[in-house]
Amino acid sequence: MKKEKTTTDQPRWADLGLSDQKLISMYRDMLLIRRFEERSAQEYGKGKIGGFCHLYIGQEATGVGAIAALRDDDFIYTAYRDHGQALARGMSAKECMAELFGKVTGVSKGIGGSMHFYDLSKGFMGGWGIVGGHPPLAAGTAFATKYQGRDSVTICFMGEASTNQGVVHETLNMAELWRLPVIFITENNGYGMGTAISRAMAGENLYDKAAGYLMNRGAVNGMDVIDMYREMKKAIHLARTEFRPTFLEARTYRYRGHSMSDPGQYRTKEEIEEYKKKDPIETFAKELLQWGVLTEAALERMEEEIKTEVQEAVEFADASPQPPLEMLHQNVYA
Amino acid sequence: MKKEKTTTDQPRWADLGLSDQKLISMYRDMLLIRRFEERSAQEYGKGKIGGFCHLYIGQEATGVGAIAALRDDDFIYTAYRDHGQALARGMSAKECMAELFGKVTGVSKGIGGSMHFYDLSKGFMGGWGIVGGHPPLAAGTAFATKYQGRDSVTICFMGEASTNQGVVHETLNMAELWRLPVIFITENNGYGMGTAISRAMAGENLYDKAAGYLMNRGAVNGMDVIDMYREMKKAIHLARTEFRPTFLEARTYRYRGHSMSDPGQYRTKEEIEEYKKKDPIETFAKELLQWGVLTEAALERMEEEIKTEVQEAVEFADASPQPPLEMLHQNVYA
Amino acid sequence: MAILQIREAINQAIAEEMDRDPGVFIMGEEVAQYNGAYKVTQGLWKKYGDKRVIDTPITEAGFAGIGIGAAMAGIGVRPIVEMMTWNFAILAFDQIINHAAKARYMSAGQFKVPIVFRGPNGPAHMLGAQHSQALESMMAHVPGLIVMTPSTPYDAKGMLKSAIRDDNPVIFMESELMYGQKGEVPDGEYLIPVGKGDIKREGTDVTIIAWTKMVAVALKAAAELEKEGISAEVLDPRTLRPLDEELIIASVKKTNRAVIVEDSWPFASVGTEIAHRIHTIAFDHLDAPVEKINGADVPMPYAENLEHEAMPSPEKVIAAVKRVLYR
Amino acid sequence: MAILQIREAINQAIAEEMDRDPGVFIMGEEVAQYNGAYKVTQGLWKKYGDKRVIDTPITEAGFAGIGIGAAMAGIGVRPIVEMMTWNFAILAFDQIINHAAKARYMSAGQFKVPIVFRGPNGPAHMLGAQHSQALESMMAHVPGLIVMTPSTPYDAKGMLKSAIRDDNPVIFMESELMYGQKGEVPDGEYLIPVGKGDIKREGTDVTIIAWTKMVAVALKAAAELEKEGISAEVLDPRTLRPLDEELIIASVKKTNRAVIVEDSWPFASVGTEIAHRIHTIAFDHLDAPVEKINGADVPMPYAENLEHEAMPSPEKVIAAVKRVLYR
Ligand SMILES: Cc1ncc(C[n+]2csc(CCOP(=O)(O)OP(=O)(O)O)c2C)c(N)n1
Ligand SMILES: Cc1ncc(C[n+]2csc(CCOP(=O)(O)OP(=O)(O)O)c2C)c(N)n1
Ligand SMILES: [Mg+2]
Ligand SMILES: [Mg+2]
Repeated sequence: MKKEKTTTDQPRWADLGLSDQKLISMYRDMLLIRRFEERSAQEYGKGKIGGFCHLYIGQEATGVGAIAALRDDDFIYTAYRDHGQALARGMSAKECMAELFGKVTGVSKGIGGSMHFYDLSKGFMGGWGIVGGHPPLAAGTAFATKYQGRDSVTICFMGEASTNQGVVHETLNMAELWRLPVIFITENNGYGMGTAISRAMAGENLYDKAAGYLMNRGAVNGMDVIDMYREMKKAIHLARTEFRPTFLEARTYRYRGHSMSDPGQYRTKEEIEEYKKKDPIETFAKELLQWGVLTEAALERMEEEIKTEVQEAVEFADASPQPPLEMLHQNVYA
Repeated sequence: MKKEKTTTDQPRWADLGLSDQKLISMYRDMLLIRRFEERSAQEYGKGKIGGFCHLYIGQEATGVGAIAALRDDDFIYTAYRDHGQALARGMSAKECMAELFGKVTGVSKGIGGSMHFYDLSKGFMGGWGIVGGHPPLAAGTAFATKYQGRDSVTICFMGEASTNQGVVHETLNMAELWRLPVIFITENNGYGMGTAISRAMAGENLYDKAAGYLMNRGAVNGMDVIDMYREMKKAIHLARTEFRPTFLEARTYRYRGHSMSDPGQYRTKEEIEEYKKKDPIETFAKELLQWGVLTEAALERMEEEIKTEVQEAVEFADASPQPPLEMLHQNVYA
Repeated sequence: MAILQIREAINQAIAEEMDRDPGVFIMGEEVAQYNGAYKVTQGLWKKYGDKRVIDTPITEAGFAGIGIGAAMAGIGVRPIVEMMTWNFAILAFDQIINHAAKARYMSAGQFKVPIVFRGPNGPAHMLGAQHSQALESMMAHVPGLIVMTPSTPYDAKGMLKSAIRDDNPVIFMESELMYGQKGEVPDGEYLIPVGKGDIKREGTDVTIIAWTKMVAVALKAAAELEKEGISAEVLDPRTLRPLDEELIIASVKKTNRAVIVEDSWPFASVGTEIAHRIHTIAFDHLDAPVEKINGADVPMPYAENLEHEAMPSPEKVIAAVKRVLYR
Repeated sequence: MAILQIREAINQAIAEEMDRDPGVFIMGEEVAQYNGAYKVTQGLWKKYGDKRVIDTPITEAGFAGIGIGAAMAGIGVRPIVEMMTWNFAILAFDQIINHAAKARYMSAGQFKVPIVFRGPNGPAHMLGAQHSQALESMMAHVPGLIVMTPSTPYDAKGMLKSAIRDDNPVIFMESELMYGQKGEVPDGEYLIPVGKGDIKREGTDVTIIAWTKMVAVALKAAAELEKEGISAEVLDPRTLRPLDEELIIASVKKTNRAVIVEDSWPFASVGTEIAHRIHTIAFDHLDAPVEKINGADVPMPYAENLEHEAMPSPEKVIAAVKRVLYR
């Protein structure tokens, strides 16, 4: 799963059948996530958002590349760092921001909060706060679609540190044993909170964790939306047509702290700057310009549009009401 | 970790520095276990033993070979199938039988029962009933000896099916990451209750489960007490001198049902007979005779001695009192 | 009416619901080819095959989570997850408490979680401390879960069918020692609703409240007490969460005295909760404080005499009844 | 006397015990280089180094078990295991309940298990359902465990030092929202024994029983009540298991009325247990049934208004006090 060199006569995505429109929308999704989250950080600072708030900034290509490869009837699970994937799945900036603000117009009516975004109608299954807790759920949804004779696939984002949790191993074993159409996308951003992967994990490659099960596996550059898309397409094909699961290590990086309260003293400024040079949005913008998919003017227009979209989302969230008090006791049971 | 061919001019254990006395005691331990357990099965049938009772018959070489390689200040953990290892560690047949009978003279004063044999003075740490629950404890004891600057090692017997439990993976990761002097001996007897390993585990080799952590690992013929001893000596050396853990897959077989209540319809008579041809006790007896370590007469004497030992154990257990009622509320807290 | 063992009644409930709804399946350790560790799933694998009767690896957390995720998909799948015993289900508590019980609430009602976790709970006979725990109090503490625990073949079947059809995670707790217990079970379809208790014996002088195994203990005590002229009502709440408070309070208002029998540990137990509700709601109707007879507050010992000493018995219940009657 | 935050008091307790006994060490997620997710272990790694202040992978069950096995070895090792929050400790319940709590009993007293599991428990602020659970009732249900939960810097230090020296598994539950709370802490060595409660405010008309965060709620209510001429005693049991029954009963015998405040779910909670003991032991001294104010019986919502609605408040306590006083 190595990155191929771009040749000069064809874009490197030429074999992927991606329309310009699709390429642009992938770019736009990444930019929207970036701007949405930058604004979230500001709103958090103003006290408009409470609790924990984990930003996806730097990792946008992972979520967008993976989700762009899905069909509408596929399912998505993720952890608490879930805003980016929700936006990539087409959940509206308004409803996402409203959720952060704890408003009844939010994706989870303000009951879930930052870590618990859900939209069942879009197959967006959340949004989970227990590290390593949701991968079995994802395997279960994959089990259900296969059981019902559907060819949907389920993808499961998780942090690299979550793969130390035992239940993740239990899940990998059953996913392979029972041939479940599930793809585990481990976003290896190098750190679980303040702990570098080498201080928490024995072994060399993260994806070797799937080796004992002989599961299809490999690493991909998670800072590159095209690479992500390409590898996901392969994995999805295996899952959809042969019910074969995949363990995909997406190598990426988060620019911000673990959550809003993280002073981030466990890594150097230089390290962060090094990664910013490979910024998934900037590098993709350059390529799109180079191949004429986008023009500078179009890019600027898009920035403006997104600025407005995020501004409107904040206004919407601000103006929305809190959930009514009677909701406290609703939805405990069906 | 392949079995070496026996040459005609030297016994295959020549390089191991095993005295005749030690070889005989290893043989005797296996035989004692076999006879002790055969008798346990009878006593269970008579209702003298209650609850679950998991016999070790067929697997004797694993426990004896491993434990023979230990020092007195080393520690041993195991699961519920624990009678054999307790006897191999020198816990008396009397006290072991008394425990099965639920008598106050038992190794755990009748409070533990078949699954919970303990003798802290011998480093025998039990005897645990939750599948996969004790390996972290074993790693913890290894942690403690290293912490206190001792060079003890801890060995941990576990069934192959227990390696599907997530916490076992958490433990392997930490054992390697922190270089704990612990040896995981997975007794692969092919079945977890009625489930053949291939129906519960994805992948090819059991010991590949340790591959992702780059832990020292391999398989050994668990039906051969000398092979067990040899591989354990290597692993113990690594643990004692370099704090390197090992994952050792001991390939073995249990002749009896999972527990006394198992009808055993999940395997064929032929399969069992096939393994009995490689019986660890019979094959070792032949070798000891061949090399003149034991004579036929000595063997017969030993059979008689052990018969008496087991008979006396049963009489002792029978004659012993139940724990006094006030013990019900003792030892809940220190 | 057929006379069935509880294991057969449960088996029937599962089979009927599997016949009725192709989305119902069962998974767990040894449920398929082995026919269940306690033969509760006897014959199901033969009848329904690998797809719907599934042997799992020993990974309670993992397969509990798989069941939850299957239920959450909203595409008509209703898993029954067998826990070989509830002692092992502690390994799955994170999945049950942090995931199954919260998915619906956190999503503001988007998810339903139609799943049943079932298996034997409580001490059996000489299984020692790690295999002899009655854990209903921990489960009943958690909002989002339903907790049911039957005491007869009739109840087992009707309750389990309701549990399977319920759209919430149901904790269904059986008893190893009761699987062989026989009783009448009607041939046709019937359902016992979630949250409905049952008077197992009518009486006027005292209400004895008990569930699963303890119902038999209560009934034995009641039979003895009758000889002494004491009329004991035996009430089985059947569902522990939500509790049939109405039935309990009505009975205590009639008898003015209550004894609770449970084989779990006493501290902060379901029995404590029931006692508390009686004490607060029926305060003015009580002639004596509620008595509780519990399993001893210790890990369960193996030795037969100690285990017996640790468990509630008819004698202990009779003594408690006499205390609340000041006799 | 120094004025310390609770986090500093806990930090001091750990440091003093580490100085006193080289067998004491601390492990957990982010406890070392990060100085603790809530800065409770600030500076300890720098002072004691990698050997005794250990960052773990995110594997609650695994490192809990490693701690237990280290404690069991009987060679003078006394682990302190930090759970980043108790919500995550559910993953380790099998290790805590099936192993730590039972090792001593099953071995007929051969093992000691000197280990402390500590970390924040209960709702903080807008963390949502999976991060806002008060789980003391589940832990206190289990024989073999000790459960302690401090409400002041003074108590936190003295209690934790006793917990570390205790030869049993101690569940030590703190509170995220209280880590910054300040109070007086004497400079010299002192210990607060396991099982000893404390009267946080003397009064004569009603006993309000509360622990950790809820003590402040109870004290606020008491201050308000005083203005209305109602004298409330505030009792903090500090150790929940074993419970200081004597202190509780003595107080209720004096005041004849009790209100319990806890932020956990209400069903089968520690508060239920306390109420039950009062109802049964002090039955004839009670002028009204005991009232309980609990966290709402729901998974915790994120929205600020709903979270506030879900939590006990001085107003709710005042109303309950008035109910038991029939005012
Ligand atoms: C079971 C559990 N333990 C601990 C935590 C606290 N926690 C939240 S996120 C996190 C780090 C996870 O790192 P990783 O899996 O790499 O994901 P990332 O945050 O880098 O996306 C920790 C320790 C938790 N939420 N759940
Ligand atoms: C957590 C847990 N789940 C299930 C069980 C029931 N059980 C006891 S032994 C066993 C099979 C274990 O097989 P294996 O690990 O291969 O060991 P073996 O019995 O073959 O020695 C099962 C399922 C248990 N004791 N604990
Ligand atoms: Mg990470
Ligand atoms: Mg096996």
